Amino acid sequence: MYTKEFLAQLYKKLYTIRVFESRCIQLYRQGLIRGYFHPYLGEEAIAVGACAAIERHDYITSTHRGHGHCIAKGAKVKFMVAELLGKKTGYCKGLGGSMHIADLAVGNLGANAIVGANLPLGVGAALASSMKKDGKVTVVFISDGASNNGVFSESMNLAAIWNLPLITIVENNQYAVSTPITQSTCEANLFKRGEALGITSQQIDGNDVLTVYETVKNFAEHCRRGEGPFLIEAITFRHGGHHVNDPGLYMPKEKLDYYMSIDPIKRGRQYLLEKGGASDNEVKEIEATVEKNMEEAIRFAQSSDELAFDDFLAIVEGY
Amino acid sequence: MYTKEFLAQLYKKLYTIRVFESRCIQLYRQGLIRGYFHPYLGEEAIAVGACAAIERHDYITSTHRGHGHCIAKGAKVKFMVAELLGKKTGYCKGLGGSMHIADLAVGNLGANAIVGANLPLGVGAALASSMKKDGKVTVVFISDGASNNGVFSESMNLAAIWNLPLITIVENNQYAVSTPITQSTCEANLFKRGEALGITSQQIDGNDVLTVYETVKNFAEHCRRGEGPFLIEAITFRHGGHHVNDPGLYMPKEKLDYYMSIDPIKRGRQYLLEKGGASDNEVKEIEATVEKNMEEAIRFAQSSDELAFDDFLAIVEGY
Amino acid sequence: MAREILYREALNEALREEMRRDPTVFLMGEGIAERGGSYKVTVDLLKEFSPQRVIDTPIAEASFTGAGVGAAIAGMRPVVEILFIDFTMLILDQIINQAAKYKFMSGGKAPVPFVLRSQGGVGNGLAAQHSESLEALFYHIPGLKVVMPSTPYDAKGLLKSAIRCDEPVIFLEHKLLYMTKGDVPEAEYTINFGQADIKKRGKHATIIAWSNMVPRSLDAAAKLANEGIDVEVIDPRTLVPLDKATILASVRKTERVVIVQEAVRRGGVASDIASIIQAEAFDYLDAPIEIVAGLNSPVPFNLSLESRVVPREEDIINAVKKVMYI
Amino acid sequence: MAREILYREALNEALREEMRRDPTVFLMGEGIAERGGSYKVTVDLLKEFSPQRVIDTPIAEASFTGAGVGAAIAGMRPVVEILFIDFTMLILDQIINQAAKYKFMSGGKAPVPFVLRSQGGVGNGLAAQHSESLEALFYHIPGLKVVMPSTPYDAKGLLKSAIRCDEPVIFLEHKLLYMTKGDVPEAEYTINFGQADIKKRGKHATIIAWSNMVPRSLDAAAKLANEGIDVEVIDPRTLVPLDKATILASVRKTERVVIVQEAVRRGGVASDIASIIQAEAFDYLDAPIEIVAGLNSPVPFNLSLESRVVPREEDIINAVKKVMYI
Ligand SMILES: Cc1ncc(C[n+]2csc(CCOP(=O)(O)OP(=O)(O)O)c2C)c(N)n1
Ligand SMILES: Cc1ncc(C[n+]2csc(CCOP(=O)(O)OP(=O)(O)O)c2C)c(N)n1
Ligand SMILES: [Mg+2]
Ligand SMILES: [Mg+2]
Repeated sequence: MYTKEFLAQLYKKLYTIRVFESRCIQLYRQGLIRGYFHPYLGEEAIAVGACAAIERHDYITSTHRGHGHCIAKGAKVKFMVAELLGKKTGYCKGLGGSMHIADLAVGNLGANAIVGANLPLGVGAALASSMKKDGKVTVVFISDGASNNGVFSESMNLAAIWNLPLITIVENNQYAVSTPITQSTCEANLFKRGEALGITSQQIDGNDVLTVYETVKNFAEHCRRGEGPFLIEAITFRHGGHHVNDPGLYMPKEKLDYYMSIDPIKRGRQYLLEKGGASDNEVKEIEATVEKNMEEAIRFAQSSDELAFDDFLAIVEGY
Repeated sequence: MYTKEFLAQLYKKLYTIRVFESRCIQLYRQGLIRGYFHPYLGEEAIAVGACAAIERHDYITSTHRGHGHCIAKGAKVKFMVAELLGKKTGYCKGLGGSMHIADLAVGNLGANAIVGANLPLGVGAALASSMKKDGKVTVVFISDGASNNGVFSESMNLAAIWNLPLITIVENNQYAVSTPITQSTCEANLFKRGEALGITSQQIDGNDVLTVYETVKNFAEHCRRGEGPFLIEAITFRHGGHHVNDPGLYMPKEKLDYYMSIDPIKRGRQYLLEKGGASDNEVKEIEATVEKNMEEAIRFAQSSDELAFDDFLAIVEGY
Repeated sequence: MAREILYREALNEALREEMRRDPTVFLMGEGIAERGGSYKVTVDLLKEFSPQRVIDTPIAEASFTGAGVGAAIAGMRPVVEILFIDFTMLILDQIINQAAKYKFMSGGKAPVPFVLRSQGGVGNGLAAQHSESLEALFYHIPGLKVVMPSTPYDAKGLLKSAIRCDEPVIFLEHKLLYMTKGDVPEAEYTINFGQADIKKRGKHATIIAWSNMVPRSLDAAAKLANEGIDVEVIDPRTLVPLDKATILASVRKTERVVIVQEAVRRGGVASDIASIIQAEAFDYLDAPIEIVAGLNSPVPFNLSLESRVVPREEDIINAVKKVMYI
Repeated sequence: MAREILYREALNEALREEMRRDPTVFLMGEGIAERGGSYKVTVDLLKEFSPQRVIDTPIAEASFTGAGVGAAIAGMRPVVEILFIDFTMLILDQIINQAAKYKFMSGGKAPVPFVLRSQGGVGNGLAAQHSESLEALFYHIPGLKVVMPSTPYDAKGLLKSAIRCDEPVIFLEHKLLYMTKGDVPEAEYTINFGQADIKKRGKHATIIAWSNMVPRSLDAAAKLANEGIDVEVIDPRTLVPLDKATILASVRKTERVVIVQEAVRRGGVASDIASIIQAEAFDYLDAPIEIVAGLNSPVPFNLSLESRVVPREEDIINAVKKVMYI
């Protein structure tokens, strides 16, 4: 059903995110990256499955945990590393950093450091598409914590009454920083919140890239026919703490072990091998390419300049 | 099952609200009342049923359409009229006006001119009770429009995880100003929004004072046992436009006729006559008392002084 | 050819003309479509344009404003109406953290052609949560333009410019101005941001005022003229960008300054303008700058008291006399 | 007996002591209980007090803040923590329309003993939505107190007073101060609002600074002292109420003023203080008041640029020299 090429492409993205986060965490530990850094490790299947199911020109809006979305939507890792290092060759000239990377050329309207704020922005992008009739779909990524913020229900309700081509994916990783979902709501099945607003909503395995892909693919088609919006609750789990300096000791070991056992990268590799019929060597080649690309990206970023103060002043001229 | 006294008391409140609003609208037309005035006509059963089901010391928080809640909770109409006339004998010394009447002595924490804002305040009052273990219940009145504001889901979720003694009553009068509920949501059964948060929620006939009374009574008992919160969606309809200057022409005549036919005052009177065994004369006596009381209140308010500028300055000293 | 029209009609014309000119312009707000808005600014626009371009929203200010910002990022030119400036307290994340900073955070790339229309100030007994003057909160934020027209002419020309602006604009009307009349040309025109208008020329003192304090200052100026005192009345029209040049030129001429704002004094825009004048025209000032501002209080419901919390004509007259040591 | 402790430890002590003293005091915020808060201000309080008094909240800032205000009205003394002042943009309805006005609107009857704790300012690369200085927005609102301590001693004494205050208090910390040390007595003390502290006495010029600009101004003062310039450094500690008397007395003595704030200049508190000084000490000023403020820009992520958008020691030194015409 799936071609080898397609599964290879998925795996490459999955593996790229894994390598990107792992290597950047090392750069962080070396003091080369500063500020907040929220790894997407363990949640890769969601971004990759979702972005594979939509087009290059479709929109996404992303979160503080946004590197995965950015890569999945088509960013070049070298410009991402450069941004994380605060260099002028970065996506935002080093002005935004990890929590604000935007890659407008491929429809990534940006990460956001205000939890939940990317959702109304996504509603707006979908509204623009619906007015322009440009056939685009907007996918908004948020997580369980954000669903407790008022903009969640407000925005989903707006999208519903306006029939917007919007797919909101709640990456339910079961934590908001250290607060487990069981402490933040009495109804942990978050998709029900969509249903209560009259929105078709579905809970899925967020660690399975093909499940995510199929679900988004289906909903996106409906969206393009004017039958949106949709809500997807994708169940997943972080592989570590909230950010690089959080050891995440509050995460129960048995749960972590379980989610490690259904690691999205491992499953993506298996799909490529089993459903795609790829050889071990082919997989290794993909991995080697990704790793090499990443090292080049780091070199590119490190050798890049910072934005000069005068160029900075030119940007804020008239503010 | 219900005593005559109890039903007479309910009817007296119902009728008081009806008379208060009708007379004050006249004062408004005469230019004696200024600013915004949102009549509660047609929705009286909700405030009266709910407030009869809780104690004097229990809390309520109210809305821009708050006169009914205020009267039902035990306010004296003379201090209310004085407030509407901006007099210093008013509940808020004439500083608050219609949209801000608070009557702290009987637990009415006040009306609010920001749609939805009274809900988190009510959560806070309920939180205080839960911490002080004072056995109080808080009833929050909002309407359908407010349920689309983010504080609705946020606040209900907080109340749920904290098990607060809170009953939120959505007075679903099917309009927010001129916007019909069908235009503001795809799921007009608003009680489902409570269910999606794991909250026991119930849709009831908001024009039937005894239904409201029974429902709130039952939920309040649960609240006092630590089993809150609850959500009640009380279906009702305004008897006129959004405020006194809105003719409400957008309200379909057949719908209005239907709700007029189940007018809460009429039904309250019937209950008193039929279930309470009161005589026509007894009912007329109640009505006469209410009307007389209202005229006295108007005289009181009209003969009251305004707050002197110096006294005003003393209040804002240090601001 | 000019005709006399109402401030609210001038705004309506601006919206209509820009919507005709540019299909990406659209409106969002509560009760703005069928009902034409609480102050009738958007009246009849639904007759000409589709419900997709004149959108009635639920009471979800934060999110429909955010949706406006998102639509702007995605290439539209939304004009979002928030009924009362008091309610903008619900949307400041979208304005301050998102709209104002989006272009900057994305490395200076993405324009955000977003207009927020709202109105402030005391009306007639609307009380503390419907009467605030809060321009200072927006004025402080880098990345936002702040516009406060005082006449129909300015309202129309500035709103058209706001809609064409590629950066977020906070466009603040005044509820007591909607029914005021003034000359407005039939022909197309716009007014550039950053150009103050000298509403009355004079030589003895400079009054700086905006929004509803402009007509009040002009009334005061007329009374003062009867006493032989000839004041200049400057309306900055846009607080950001501020036309410092016109203000400073006037100050250097008159050497005496009164700044009038309806907002409370503490932390208001008047203080900032005063601080600029004292820094840049220190040697010209013959007297301390007088600020005439709202009383440091929420707005009371009672009408007599309400009239005491905003600057009155006599307060302005007294301030002018004070800076003239009369 | 005083000991050296950290600013964040001083805050922790204040919370602990007030919670012991008064059972109506409780804390609400994100990650403040088990985790002890992002900046460890509430660390270990859960060990001593029940989870009902140290409440971890979902990410629902508007509503848990509103719940705090409601609880205050119902007789409690909540201390609500908002992690970053940037996120207070989500709660301004609760603060500005509700908390600040509730007592007034109810006719002056109901006290609202509510404390909002938050922190602002640049850190180390936290970028535009986690680095703002927004005290000016609260400063402008009648009915709010605004407190910005610069030392552990002030932090503790002022937080205790804030919790005992019957009116809403906006208590603003600075992320770069949490790890700074200072002497704090073992014995109970509080600091009254409205009392500035002269952090260094001097005679040549007056520097007015608050929060993290106080240590920076003191560093500048030390350098200036080496050049024989003796400046006075005044920390108002509470911006509302503002200790005008201490400020004006110093201005009358030195006749030269520099105001230093991390926030951007336009519409900032510095402008307001400048406008007060020019109005009330006009004849004493020997030079225009200099304002040293943040660059008019969102805060960039890049660290070199970040260090350029907030006042540096050399900026303060230059400003002092400028008002002294050196
Ligand atoms: C409005 C707002 N509140 C609080 C924060 C601080 N904060 C950053 S990430 C985070 C947790 C978010 O949880 P969730 O939405 O589940 O996202 P996840 O980290 O799990 O991806 C919090 C509380 C913030 N950035 N914005
Ligand atoms: C936050 C906010 N947005 C808008 C308004 C203007 N407004 C006043 S009443 C109202 C309609 C409220 O509808 P609903 O909640 O259904 O209450 P109802 O009038 O039906 O009782 C609106 C939009 C407001 N006061 N506050
Ligand atoms: Mg999460
Ligand atoms: Mg309604």
